[in-house]
Amino acid sequence: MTSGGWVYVTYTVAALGALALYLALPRGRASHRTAGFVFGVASMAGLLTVLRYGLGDPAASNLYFLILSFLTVGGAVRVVTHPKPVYSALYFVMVVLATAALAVLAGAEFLAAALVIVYAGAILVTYVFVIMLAQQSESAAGALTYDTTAREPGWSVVAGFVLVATLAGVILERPWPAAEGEAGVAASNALSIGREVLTRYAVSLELAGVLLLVAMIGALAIARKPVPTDEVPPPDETAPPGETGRRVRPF
Amino acid sequence: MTGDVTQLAVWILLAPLMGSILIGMIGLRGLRDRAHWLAILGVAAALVAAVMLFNDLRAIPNAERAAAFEKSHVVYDWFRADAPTGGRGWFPVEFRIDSLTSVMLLTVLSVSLLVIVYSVGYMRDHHGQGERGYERFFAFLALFVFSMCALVLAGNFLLLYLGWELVGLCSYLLIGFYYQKPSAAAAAKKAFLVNRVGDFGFGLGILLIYWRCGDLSYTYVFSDAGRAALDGYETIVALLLFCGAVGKSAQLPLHVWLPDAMEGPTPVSALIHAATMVTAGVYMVARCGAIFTASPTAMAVVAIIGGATALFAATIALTQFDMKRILAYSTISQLGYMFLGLGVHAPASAIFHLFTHAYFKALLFLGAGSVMHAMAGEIDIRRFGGLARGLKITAATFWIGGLALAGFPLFSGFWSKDEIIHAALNHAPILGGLALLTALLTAFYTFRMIFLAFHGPQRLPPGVEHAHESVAWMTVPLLLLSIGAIGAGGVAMASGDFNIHAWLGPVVAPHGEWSGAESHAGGEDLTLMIVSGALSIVGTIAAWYVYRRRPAIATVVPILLPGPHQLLYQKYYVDELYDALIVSPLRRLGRFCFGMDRYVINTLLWLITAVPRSIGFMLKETMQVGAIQGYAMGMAVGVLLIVWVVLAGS
Amino acid sequence: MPSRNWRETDIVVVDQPELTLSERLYLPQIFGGMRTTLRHMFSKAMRDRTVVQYPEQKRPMRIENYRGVHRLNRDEQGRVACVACFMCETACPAHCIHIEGAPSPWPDREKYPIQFDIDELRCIYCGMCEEACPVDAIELTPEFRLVGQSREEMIFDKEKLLMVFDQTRHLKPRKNPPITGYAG
Amino acid sequence: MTAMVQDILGSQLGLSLCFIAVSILVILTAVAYCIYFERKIAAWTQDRYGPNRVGPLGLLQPVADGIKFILKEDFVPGRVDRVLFHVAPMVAFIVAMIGFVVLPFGGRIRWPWMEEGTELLLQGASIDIGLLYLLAVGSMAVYGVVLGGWSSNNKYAFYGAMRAAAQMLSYEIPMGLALLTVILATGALRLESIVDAQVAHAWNLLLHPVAFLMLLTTALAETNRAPFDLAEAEQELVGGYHTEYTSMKFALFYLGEYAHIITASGLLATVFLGGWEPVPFTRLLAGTTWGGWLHWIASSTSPLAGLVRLGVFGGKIAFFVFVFMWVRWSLPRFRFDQLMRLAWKGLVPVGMGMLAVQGWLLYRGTPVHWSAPVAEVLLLVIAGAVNVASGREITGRQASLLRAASVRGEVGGTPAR
Amino acid sequence: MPYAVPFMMLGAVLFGIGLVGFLTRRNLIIMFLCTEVMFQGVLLNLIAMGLRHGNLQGQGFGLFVLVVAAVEAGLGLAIVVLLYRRRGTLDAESWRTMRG
Repeated sequence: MTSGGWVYVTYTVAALGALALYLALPRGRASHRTAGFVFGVASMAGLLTVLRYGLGDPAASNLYFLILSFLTVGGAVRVVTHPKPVYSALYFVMVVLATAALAVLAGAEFLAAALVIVYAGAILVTYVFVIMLAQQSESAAGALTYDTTAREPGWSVVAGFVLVATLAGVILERPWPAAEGEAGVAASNALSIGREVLTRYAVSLELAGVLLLVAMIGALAIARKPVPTDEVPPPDETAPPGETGRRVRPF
Repeated sequence: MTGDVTQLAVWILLAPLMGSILIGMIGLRGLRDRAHWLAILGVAAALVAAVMLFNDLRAIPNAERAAAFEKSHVVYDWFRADAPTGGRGWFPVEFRIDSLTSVMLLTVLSVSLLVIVYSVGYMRDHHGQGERGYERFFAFLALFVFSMCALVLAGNFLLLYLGWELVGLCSYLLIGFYYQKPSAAAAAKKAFLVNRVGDFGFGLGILLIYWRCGDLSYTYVFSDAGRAALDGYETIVALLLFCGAVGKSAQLPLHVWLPDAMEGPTPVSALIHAATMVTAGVYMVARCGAIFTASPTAMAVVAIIGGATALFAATIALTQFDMKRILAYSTISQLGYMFLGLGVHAPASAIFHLFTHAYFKALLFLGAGSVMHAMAGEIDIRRFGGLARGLKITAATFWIGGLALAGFPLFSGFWSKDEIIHAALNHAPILGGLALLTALLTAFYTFRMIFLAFHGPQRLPPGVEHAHESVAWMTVPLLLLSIGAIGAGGVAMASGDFNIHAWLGPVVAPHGEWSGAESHAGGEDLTLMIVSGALSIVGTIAAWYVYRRRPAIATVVPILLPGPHQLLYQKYYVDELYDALIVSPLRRLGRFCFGMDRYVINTLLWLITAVPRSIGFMLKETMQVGAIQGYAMGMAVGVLLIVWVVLAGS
Repeated sequence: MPSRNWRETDIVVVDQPELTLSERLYLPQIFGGMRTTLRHMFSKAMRDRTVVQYPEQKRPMRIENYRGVHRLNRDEQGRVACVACFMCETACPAHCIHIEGAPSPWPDREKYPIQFDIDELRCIYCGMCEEACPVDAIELTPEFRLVGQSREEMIFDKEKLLMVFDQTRHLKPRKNPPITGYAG
Repeated sequence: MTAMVQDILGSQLGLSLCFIAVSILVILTAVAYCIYFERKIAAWTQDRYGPNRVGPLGLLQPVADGIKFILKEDFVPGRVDRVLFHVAPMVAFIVAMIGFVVLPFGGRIRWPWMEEGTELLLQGASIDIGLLYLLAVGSMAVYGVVLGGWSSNNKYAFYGAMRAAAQMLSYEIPMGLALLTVILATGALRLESIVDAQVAHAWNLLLHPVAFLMLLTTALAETNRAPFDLAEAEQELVGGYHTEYTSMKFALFYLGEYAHIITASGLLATVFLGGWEPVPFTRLLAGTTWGGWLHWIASSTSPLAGLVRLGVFGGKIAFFVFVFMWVRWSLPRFRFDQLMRLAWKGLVPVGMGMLAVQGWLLYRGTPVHWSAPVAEVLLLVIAGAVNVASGREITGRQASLLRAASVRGEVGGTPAR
Repeated sequence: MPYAVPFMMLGAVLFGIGLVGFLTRRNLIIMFLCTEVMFQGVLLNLIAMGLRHGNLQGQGFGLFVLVVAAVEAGLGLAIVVLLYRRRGTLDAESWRTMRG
């Protein structure tokens, strides 16, 4: 098939996927779920086909790549559609792990390790932490309405579809020039990454550090619960006397 | 050997800096009343390193000195820039380590160490608790020592400028130490702004050097090639550089900040407004001898401004009553001497005077601080007197400092001042005469102060029961400094490397730029020595006569001569003059600009913005619904548009 | 709505001890503690001295004051000593004693128990029954190894309680011989 | 047949697969016996004998435990999140197990039938970023705990999970810093390279004692072991995150903890104790008789030497497992604010200082043989001195409360600085 | 340049899914999660571009994406916690009054 033909296949797949996403988004009742699932399977198959055959990249026939693509996209869809926030977060962990594996496939081992350590190991734990703090595993009122109803799913899906279709069209139709330098795979290890980051991007690295510092201080300043210094409640008159702030010896 | 010296220089810089940073980090929480230890440790380490540096330099054989001293010690590649002409366009952190540097380092660090030790006693209340901001004070002092050492060690003009501005900053911080006091805050601001005037010229001079030479390192600029590149520009460059020196060293007409700077704590006055920072200008001119000597005009300007300032400040000092203010004017006057020395081709003598002056002026200031401590902050010499009975050590050391300042024979000031006067008489007799007159006045006002404060019947300001001597933290530095005040003149007579002329010779006159200087060695004109010694004695006796024997004269003179006295007492109305000529017009201009900005330009802007604002208002009412997703949708549409235009369109 | 469920009265200011450098570093102290445990770990003598291999070895114990399984005492003639006065049942805080009385066949008392059940699983072994009994018929033995495979068999009836007396008679003789003669 | 076996064992993939298969069995057994040793060591520390009834010396106790775990009722409480409740123990166990694959167990060997010069690695997988892999796997361990605690719908379990999450996140940072120090010094992320570097120079324990202590501390915290077992503090939280678990699911948590300990011990042995090298400085001992043997063990490629190296490495792991247990029965548990303060105000600054010092030494090109340990110990002492100088230890929250009360004039003391 | 184009396609798909999620979900935390999904798309794209150009700049920038994600998570979650404390709900709609 020609490249032009694949473009229309890709648009069809994107439309199918958009439809599936529209149907699968939570909207308070489960009636469309099955249809969404069917369309989703179809569009996923289409996507994998496009990835495998449509891009003229023989290396994409690698089975690992296809499996990981499936996990990544499927996980991302579940992140978006799952009505329970904790599951969303856990599916996102899956997305991150699959992305890390994809990075390994692309020869970016260091980035993969960093992705797992920082994203899955720290950022997402924080997400899970906050979600869990906010919502118990099974609240008495059942699932919360704002988790089970999507907001303007139609327009959003259309926007997403147009974006993906545009990008896909550009990716397919562009005559991508051949690679300029050496194949990056051979050189991509921790050492060369470190050399790159610490020499060419040294200033960016410093800036990233400053950014992290500022964010840390900012987060502390925002989230810290202030102790009311000047409006402390009046002391409880009924409390037993003699206990007020007494000093004791340690041992 | 050079590596060794470079390392020592790095330590000299790092030790006080580390002290300062550490105090800043843990001072408030951990150290508080112990904060001084880090400062003392840092500066003492730097002093030890400076002594070792001096020894290392002495180890260089005489024949190799000129070459070794011209070397620049690069420690760090700072940054590069395109040079406008020739030159390397390279700005490393580099040091110039030679005999001049070592003399300056020893002076700065030894005086600083003593002043910091003194401050330990001074900055406490009667219960031995540190004042508010105690640790801040020591952090600033250590930072100042770092800045001054950076200035002295600098191997190119960029670093010199860095140190120059850093000492200015420290001076601002320290003058404004009692920032709750409006007068202190104003004085700090004034010092900073007046210095800016001078520094502006200084910066222009450096830029001019860069423009001509394409390089700022001393090694290049002072070399034959560098001087050739500056050919035709020496006068303007030298005058611009001197402009900076005038600001920093408080010469006419930018002297106004220094007397006000006495608002800072007294150790600050002693350290940076008497002994070290204000000498930066002298050091800089001596360092840039290659440029200055190329221009006779510039040399004449230096000499004239120096001589005029010396006399001018001395006359003001005659009438003041505030002890620290008298000392401040005396400092200005002595700095004038140094510039006079530089201007009449006697740089070694100028540096020599700088060296001796550092000790006796620090001594005098610290003594004044001790008096102030005993008098509960009172410093007006009309309010107290006869303190010699209560403050024995302070009075004795103050006497020593006074004698040195007055140029009493055999005290350190005598030797150095004498050399300058000698050179001035040889070079420009009029200036020499002025200098002699100033010497007489110096002796007079010094002993006027001493007699009024320490002798006669004991009088104490209200609220002070009895004058008590200060703690050992304060008296020991006084005693040590008085040794310096007596003995520092000895370097003029010492032999070998310890003779200041022999030691500085290869640096200040390597190519014979300072012609006339090398012929002059200390105190060889016996007649002049006798004359100047006699003048100082006459001044002393006159002071004794007027203020002890016939105090009536002192009260009668202002009444008999109200005009001149008022002129002097009001410091020649310089501040008022500046106020009328510069400050008020500027303020009026500012007010006018502010009005323009506020009413004319703002109206215009308001009109221009009215259109988008009304569009925005309509959008706000219609599109802004308060849901983040709505905005995100807008962003998404925008991204889509960009993708379409950029990617699909091409 | 910040929660304010603390009061200032909740605050206790502990004057913290001044720690030396080695104490602030923690490590010397930690190593000290670990040394102690290591010493114990490798001293078999200490272990052998302190451990009692229970079923095989037993520690001597004071039997007079241990409160274990109940028994119903017999008098000299081998009859049950109980007079079915219900004092123990009344005193029992756990309500584990159940007595049914009947007119006594013997002349020296009016009543005797035809049924006397104690639920050993319910009992809290407080000894109140022992205190309450006027004729010292019910007593707690030092026997603590009490096992069973069902709830039912842990309800001890009169025969079983008497059997316990027979088995423990040598361990703990009946304290007070009955005050005889009150019934003639 | 023989040729096929030779082929399989002679290829790296085949050898690795066989090795993994064998080591899974060995490690599962070892994990079960860890519980036995834990009980033994607890007993010895407390002057008792420990399990000694089932089998000789109680050696069959793990079997009995296993049977008991399997036979117990598998109870699922009401209103739990069923999926996560079942997944959590598996996550905990799997994550704890997959770290083993990169540990360098036995160095390089060459079978007699192989060509000269070809060598095989006696380990599961040798990857370029082995240390980062271990860190990444370790950072995933928190999910098992957190999911288990949250899905139980029990407030004690939930508290335990939250504590564990905060604790493991916090201690990952000093752990990374301590490892980075070693990485910086050795210049390798591959675990075999780190071992090789130690064989060539000296054990990192001698070169970086403070980094070792720090890694040991953080390893204790990462494995949720005493004195950092806040997540299962019995006195406060009943059983912590696994309060609601029973039977085999509980056993998985339990075994996962010990598997985690073994992984951490392997990491410690690899990075600091010279991996499979029997004693330090074997290269210097090559001349003497006994030293020659030791050198042969450390450097030979014969399969026999490889086997001995496996034993040596196993012995080192066993030693560290012992240390873990020893610490558990020696030190009391931290309070939560103390735990956090130790990480953020103690270990992280010291670790950063260590990293900076190490970087400086490398930059200066100073020989690290004595300077690194001296610098690190000095750093530790300075940190302690700063700690002493900084006054009383009152955490932010306490200080605010105290200040609030002091403003009202109800506490006599001055507000904490 | 193996994989480069498929990676870009995958990145675009992830970005689109994340965008849809951000626009439709109402739970503040899930909205943040969706931005992280978009980050993953960008990350894949960076890796692909690095592959295409045969250098490591893509991976280097990937590390900076990580930094930004960490910063975003830290600050965003802090704000979410604060909002949750105020209203007791994570519904983004409950903050509709925040308009000029």
